[in-house]
Amino acid sequence: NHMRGRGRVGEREKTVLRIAHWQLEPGIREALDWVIGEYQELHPDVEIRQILIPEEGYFRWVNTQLIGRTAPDMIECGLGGSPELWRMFYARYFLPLDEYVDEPNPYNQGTVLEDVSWRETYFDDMLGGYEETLQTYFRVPLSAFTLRLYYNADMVGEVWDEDERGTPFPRTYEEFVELCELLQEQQGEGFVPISGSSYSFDRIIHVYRTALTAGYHDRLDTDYDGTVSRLESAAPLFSGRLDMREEGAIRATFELLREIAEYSPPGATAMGRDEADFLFLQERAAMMPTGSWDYSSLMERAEGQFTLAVAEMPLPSPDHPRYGPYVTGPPTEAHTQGAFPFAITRTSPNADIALDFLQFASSLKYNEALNEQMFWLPAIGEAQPREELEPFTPRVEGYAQTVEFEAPGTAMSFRHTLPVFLAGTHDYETFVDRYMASFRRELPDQGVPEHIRDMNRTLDQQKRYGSIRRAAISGAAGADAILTGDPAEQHMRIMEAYVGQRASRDHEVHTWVEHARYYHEQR
Amino acid sequence: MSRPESPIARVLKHSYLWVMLALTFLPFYIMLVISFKTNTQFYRQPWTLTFPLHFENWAIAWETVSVYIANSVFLAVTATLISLVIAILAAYVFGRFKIPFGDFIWAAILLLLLMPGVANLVPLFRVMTELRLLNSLIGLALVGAAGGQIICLYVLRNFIEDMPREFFECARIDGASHLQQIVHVVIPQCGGIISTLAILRFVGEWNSFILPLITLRDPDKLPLAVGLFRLQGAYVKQWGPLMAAYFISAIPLVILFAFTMRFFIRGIGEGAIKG
Amino acid sequence: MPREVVRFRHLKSYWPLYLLLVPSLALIAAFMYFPAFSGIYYSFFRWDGDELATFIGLENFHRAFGDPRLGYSFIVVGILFVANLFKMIPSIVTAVVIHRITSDRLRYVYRLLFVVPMVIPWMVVVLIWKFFYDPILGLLNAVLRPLGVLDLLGLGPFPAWLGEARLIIPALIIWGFPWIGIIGVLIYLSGLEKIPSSVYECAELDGVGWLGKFFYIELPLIATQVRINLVLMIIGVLQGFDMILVLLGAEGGPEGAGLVPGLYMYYAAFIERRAGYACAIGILLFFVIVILTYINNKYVRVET
Amino acid sequence: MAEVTLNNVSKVYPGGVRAVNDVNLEVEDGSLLVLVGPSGCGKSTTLRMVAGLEEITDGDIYIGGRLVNDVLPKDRDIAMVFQNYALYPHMTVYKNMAFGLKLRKYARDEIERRVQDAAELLELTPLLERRPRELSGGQAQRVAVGRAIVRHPQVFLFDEPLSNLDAKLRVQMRVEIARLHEQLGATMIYVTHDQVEAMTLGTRVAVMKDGYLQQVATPMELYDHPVNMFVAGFIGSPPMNFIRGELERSGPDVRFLGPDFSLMLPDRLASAVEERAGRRVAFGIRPEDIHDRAFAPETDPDNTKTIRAEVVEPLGAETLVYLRTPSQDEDVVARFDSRSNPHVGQDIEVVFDMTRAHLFDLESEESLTYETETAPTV
Amino acid sequence: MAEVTLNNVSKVYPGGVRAVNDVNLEVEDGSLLVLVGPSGCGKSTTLRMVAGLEEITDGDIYIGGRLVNDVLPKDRDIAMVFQNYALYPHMTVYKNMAFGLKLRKYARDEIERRVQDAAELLELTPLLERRPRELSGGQAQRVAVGRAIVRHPQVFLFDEPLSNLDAKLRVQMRVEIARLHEQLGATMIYVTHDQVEAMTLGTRVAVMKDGYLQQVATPMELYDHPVNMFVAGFIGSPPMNFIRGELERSGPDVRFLGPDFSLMLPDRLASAVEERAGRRVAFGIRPEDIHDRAFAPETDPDNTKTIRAEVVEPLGAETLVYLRTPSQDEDVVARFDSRSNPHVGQDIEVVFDMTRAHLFDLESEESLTYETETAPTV
Ligand SMILES: Nc1ncnc2c1ncn2[C@@H]1O[C@H](COP(=O)(O)OP(=O)(O)OP(=O)(O)O)[C@@H](O)[C@H]1O
Ligand SMILES: Nc1ncnc2c1ncn2[C@@H]1O[C@H](COP(=O)(O)OP(=O)(O)OP(=O)(O)O)[C@@H](O)[C@H]1O
Ligand SMILES: [Mg+2]
Ligand SMILES: [Mg+2]
Repeated sequence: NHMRGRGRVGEREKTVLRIAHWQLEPGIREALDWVIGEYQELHPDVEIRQILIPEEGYFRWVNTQLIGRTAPDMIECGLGGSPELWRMFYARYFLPLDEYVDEPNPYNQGTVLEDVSWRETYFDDMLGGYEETLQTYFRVPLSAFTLRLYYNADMVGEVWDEDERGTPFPRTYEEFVELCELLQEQQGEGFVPISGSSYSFDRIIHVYRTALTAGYHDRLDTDYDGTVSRLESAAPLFSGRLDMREEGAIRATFELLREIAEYSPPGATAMGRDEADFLFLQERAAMMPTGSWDYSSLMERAEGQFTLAVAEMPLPSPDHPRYGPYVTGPPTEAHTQGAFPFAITRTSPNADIALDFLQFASSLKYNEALNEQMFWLPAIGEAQPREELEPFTPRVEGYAQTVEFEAPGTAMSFRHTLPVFLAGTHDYETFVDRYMASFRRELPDQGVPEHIRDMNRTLDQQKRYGSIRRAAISGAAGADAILTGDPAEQHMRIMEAYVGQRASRDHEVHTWVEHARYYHEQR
Repeated sequence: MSRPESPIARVLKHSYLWVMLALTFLPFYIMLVISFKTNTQFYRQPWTLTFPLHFENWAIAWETVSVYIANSVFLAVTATLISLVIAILAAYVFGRFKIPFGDFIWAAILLLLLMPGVANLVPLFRVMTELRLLNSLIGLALVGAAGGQIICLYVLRNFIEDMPREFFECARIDGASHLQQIVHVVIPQCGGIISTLAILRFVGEWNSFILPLITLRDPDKLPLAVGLFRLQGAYVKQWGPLMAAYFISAIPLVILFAFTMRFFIRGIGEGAIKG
Repeated sequence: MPREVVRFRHLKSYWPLYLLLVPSLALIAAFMYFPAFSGIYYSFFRWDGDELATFIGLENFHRAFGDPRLGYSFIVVGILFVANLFKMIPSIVTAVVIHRITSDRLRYVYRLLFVVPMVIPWMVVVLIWKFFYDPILGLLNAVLRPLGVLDLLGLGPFPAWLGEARLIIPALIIWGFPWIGIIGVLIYLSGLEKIPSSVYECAELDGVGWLGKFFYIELPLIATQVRINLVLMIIGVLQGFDMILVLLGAEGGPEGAGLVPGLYMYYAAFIERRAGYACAIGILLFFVIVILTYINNKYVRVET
Repeated sequence: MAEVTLNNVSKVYPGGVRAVNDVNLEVEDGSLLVLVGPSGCGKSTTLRMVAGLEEITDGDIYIGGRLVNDVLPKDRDIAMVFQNYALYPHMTVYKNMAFGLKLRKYARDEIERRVQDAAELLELTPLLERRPRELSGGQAQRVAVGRAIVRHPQVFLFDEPLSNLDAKLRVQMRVEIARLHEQLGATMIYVTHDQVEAMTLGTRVAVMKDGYLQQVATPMELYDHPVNMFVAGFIGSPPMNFIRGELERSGPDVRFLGPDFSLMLPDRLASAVEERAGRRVAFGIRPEDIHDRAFAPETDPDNTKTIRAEVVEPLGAETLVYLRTPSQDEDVVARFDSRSNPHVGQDIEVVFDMTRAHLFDLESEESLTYETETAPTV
Repeated sequence: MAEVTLNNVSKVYPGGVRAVNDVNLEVEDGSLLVLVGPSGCGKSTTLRMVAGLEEITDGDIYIGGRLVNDVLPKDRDIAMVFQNYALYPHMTVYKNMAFGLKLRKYARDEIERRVQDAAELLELTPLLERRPRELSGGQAQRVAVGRAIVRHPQVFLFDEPLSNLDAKLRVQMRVEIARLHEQLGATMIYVTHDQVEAMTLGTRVAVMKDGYLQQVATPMELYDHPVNMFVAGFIGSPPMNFIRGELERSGPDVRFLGPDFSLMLPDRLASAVEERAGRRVAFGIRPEDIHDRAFAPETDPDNTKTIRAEVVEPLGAETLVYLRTPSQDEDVVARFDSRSNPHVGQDIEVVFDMTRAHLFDLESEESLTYETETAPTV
């Protein structure tokens, strides 16, 4: 209890830390409390309190707390707001962790991970905590999430004979479509094969877009940081170097999505999660794509009614006449979700303790135990997930996301036009025309032209530091030789490079310069 | 007033009201039904009663919300009282008199009501930080009152303007000061609207969510609206206890309503003024 | 009633009136003006909601005027406004019906009963309406389908009221059925309570029927209350967006069919963090509200 | 046919106030009944029950032979002037008056004509566009009257319709109402506290007290033959003087023994009360039946007394003299001819016109001389 | 010291209605001024300005020598009875009356005492716990009076405070108000339309018309010496008769030539108007100065005419006779002794008491005989 111990006679004043997150469902808080309790055993002079903020107000809460400089020591990141916003938050308000990630996690002492750098203890090399554009680590993920297709095994079994087909569930997209047809035929009106909401649809889009357009990676990663940021993909779309009408892969992606939409409830893109759950649990739908976080609750709710099973979203086989040529492979499940990631605020007077606690929570032993309690997947590679969660184990191999259609500032246009296209109201050309029209109208305000203009100027710098950084991160032999020596100096250069890239947005400049200066002063 | 009334009219009136009531009460039925369900039952059969009934939901709900009720009551009562009191004072001035600069001040106040305030949160937070009102229920109540009074002021001014002036004149001759006129004339005769505004403000404060969420740090100061979200996880909502908790937290409100509804008095001006 | 005119030379004896304004003004000055003025101030800036602000003059406004989406959002809100004018009727009717209940005790009971639903939490309301509109499980389609209305309108068997651009505005209009605004009812009621019963009696002798009483007596005599509710409605409809936000999401649904200025403002301020632009939209919206309010106050008048 | 009949009508207000008690009243078709009585005696309540505005606690009301207990006011074809006017605050004077007609779907020009006529009559023409709160008290009252008279219903109910008007206007209005009554042949019930109005207007006058009906009669009959002390005291202003005393019989003569003087009863009275000799009675005489001896039509020395004038109120046309007898605690009021010129404190010789005297039982307050013929007033 | 002085006071209502015009009026400390005038002439407005409830458009008002134009009502130490009562609907009768005292922080038992006394006086004791809407019209009015009299201010303003009371109660109240006036020595302004009230109560009476003050004088002076036709016609009920005609001079005599008959003016009048011979004038005579010849105090054959009785209104104490001369369009009203017994349609010999006649200029309506001495009424 947070009140206890504060005024205990004769005891030294405790150092109080706060940790804020939005996981209010039962179990999470208790699990976290348990870890905190364990930690406080070790450090009796520290008290850590949880601040639970409902999802509804989380972003506004974070926003005001950060701006008001009243934020707690640790904050769960990523909910609400655009990626650019969070990036800005990281740069401005959060502590970079770069210098720690390459050191071993002290709490792993005595385990197999004793000598492994903190970063490498993660199943994904801590990519979930890495901010590519800033080329900096800010977050400490404590869990992992993966997306799966849940299905009603009884219902599917009726039309999908495992013995005959060889698998309990379609393995390819072609079979999947067949299954949908069969289900629809059998169940008739008032039934949809796939239940979905705007929430799950975003995730489906991600899967298929990555699977079909992974080939664009080399073309679009113009700053060679290893990922295609939204600006990087928006720039060619804007300039016309990447024409949605011409690119077969992109067209195929959207057409595939439209096909899936046909098997989903009408207007699924506007539906909420609860409605999707209702359809699925009341057996008006046979399948529902959602994340591992839902597993325990769906299991509980389906129990006694139907058998719940889980599969991966099936991809088109290379033989698929329409999509086959474009399919490269599944998306990687490294860092697909923020996965309970915490960052330490700069205003925290006890950043060292906060870091220590997060290391404690991400140590092999406690991360495993924590996730065991939360019914989630642990983030540490060697940690064992619960048995039930086996099907969700993240698949690190795979492709990273490339083309991102929602550029900063155009997300609204995308969400306006896509549902209409998915609903079959008009054809692909019209959709592209409409979307590109507002895309062109709105993007100029978002720094994309500047990005394009400044690209070349900054590219050299970027390349140089990028490669240095990557070399350092991957521990490449001889990297030290290239380093200029002082890591602070090095970091500042990188930040300046980013700043140069966005120089036209003077307030941004301010931010980045400030960030760089801060970092410098810390040394 | 007791005069004969045609039976058809009576039946029509009552049946209209019952139909409307049935429609507006539908959510209660749903809340009640859901409050006895586990999540499993809820997702399978949301709208009808399913067995077994899970009374423990209510226990959970009570445990969750009981700690917050006092905070909410304090916050809502304080904010409502402050906003009503200051709004009545000002409404009396604006509704009864045309004072120099009065129209200007009025416009300056009213325009605030008309100003959309979406981007106000951060500046407001800054103000509260400056005034050291963070993490304080009184501070919240003051802010709530500051914003809430404007609508009360607007409504009350209109009502006071409509009051027969003889009442004020009589009081003035009797030697009533402005405050006394407010206490003895305005408040008793505007009982209906004041109680309406009290309800409006009270419910508003009761449900206010974002500002308490942002400005309160100590969990033991949180009001109900924020506390209730404990039952509403990001991935899993606890429907049964949640609905039970809503029910529980509605009880103080209903008591308040029953009390304030008494201030509606029919035909108050009757027999008092001839003409 | 015309107000008493206090002239400058009277201030010697009337200055306490200003004292009565002090508490109100003090709170407003403390908590309302800075946020409001910063809104105006920042509408001339490119502002991220924090300390970074670049003065850009009228560019935000310039942009707003060239923003077709904003223009469309005003059309949407215009339609909703007109619809809401009609949605005021049930409240008035309900208030009048309650008022006409002759028994004091029953009237109290009814008033209480009507007020009680105010405690229904927003979340439950949203839940119910979302399921009301649900294409497959929803009550609306379940009612309309057997009646043949869906076929008649060519909507197919399972129209998604919240997922189809053309159905969104109708859905937003239907929302809230039977459209009884409880606070509105109470405001009307407290106006009705003030009608002296002798006026009713006189009307009765004049041979006014139940409908005539409504149009000739009640409606004109609660014009003040109608005006108040109109202002509240104008503010609510033009500034409001919560309901659309939960029903349709921050983007206002497919094609932005439900994107109202308030929602757009919210989106700009919180999702895109273009707070300066949001403030500029706010200012434009503010002018529209002021004009509507002015018209309302000028033309909806008690004729006494 | 619109006679109004009240059968054993009572009214108990929710608080338990018995405002009207067991009233039986018949107002013939086309006649005008004036209802008088002290403040709070139930006049307005009675009218309101007839109009259907107040539920009848007990008894039946018939209009034109039809039981109307459960008939809605608008179906009773009644126009009423409310004591408190009850103007529609949101309508102009014109609209206030036209409203009832408009509802009954009269032609526009017919409405216009009637309202203009009524306005003319009530001197409201320049005020037609004003709203009620811009009117003076008397103007508002006239609008209330106007609103009733533009309609031509079967029954008119007037509740003190002229109380706020000056004497001149009041006379004028009273004449107009009388003419209207004649013209329309409508039944009217008219509440007033103005004696002159009651006397001049009413074919019949009903007197109420504490919710009970006391007497219904023609004005002169009420004046000359009050059934009890209340009616005797109520009708006439200044009211009848009462002197408490005893009856004494001496041979064929019966004398009234007051505290200060005794009076000889004329035969007519004597025969009516002779068997009550020795009982305590009240002797009643109207102020105008006490004359200054100098101007008295006839002077009966037996009934001429000398009494001191305590107060003298010259009223122009006549003079009121308050006479104080030594052991009497109330003044005896006399209404003298204006030529008589008494001074305060002066002892005056006054003549009691015994032919117009009344005697009342002191216990029951009933008149003992009700049945006997008094000298006619006219 | 609380004399009330109005200097050139005017009031224009926002709509442009000129309610009060340039009124000069002085009410001495401790005196009672009665304000009369036709409906809508500005009486209430005048009172309201004195009370400080209405802004004064022009002119100054002094109370006790102090200019009060900008003084708040509560600082004027005034009590007022509103024409429309203005009782607080949410307070009981007791609280309504106690309110003013409570505000002035009187001791609880002092309040109790005063309210109980007033209630006793006004016969409101059983109603003290009622609310205004459970009162009859007259009861409400009495509460309004009670509310004023419990306070003992310097100045009382009464706006038709007794209009809804029956005659008997009215007399009683009137006496009480007079007594209160004497007891407290407060200055009072009293609006009434009741002639008797005006005559008996007022030390002085002010007559208004259309916002203009016409005459301020003692009651008798007003009655006997009206300055113009308006005052002459307004005071007295039935009002003075006016006959339009010409003056004719023949030697020392001056005669009034009416349309139907001529009358000989007595010397007093003759000398006042002789130079106006030939001019059109109005001859004015009060009803009580026209006598039935049979009962006339003196009969001047020159001024005895025979006229037909058109309407006869017996009022009990006297009889009104409406005489119709052939070419006159208005009736001449005579107030006969009650012993006289005229019949409708009968030709009656009437005597005009010329010593009490008036003559008015027909154009300016001013009295030509104002300065002359009429025979005193008293
Ligand atoms: N608020 C107002 N606005 C405009 N005119 C008004 C207002 N109040 C009164 N008047 C007018 O001013 C004139 C004087 O009104 P006031 O009330 O003083 O009359 P009054 O002498 O009291 O008459 P009454 O005997 O009928 O009460 C009237 O013609 C009236 O119509
Ligand atoms: N609503 C009511 N509730 C209770 N008592 C009432 C109500 N209305 C009137 N009374 C009482 O009923 C009695 C009769 O009232 P009513 O109004 O009929 O008197 P009234 O004869 O018209 O008197 P007035 O001449 O004073 O108008 C009074 O004593 C009054 O106090
Ligand atoms: Mg009455
Ligand atoms: Mg008046």
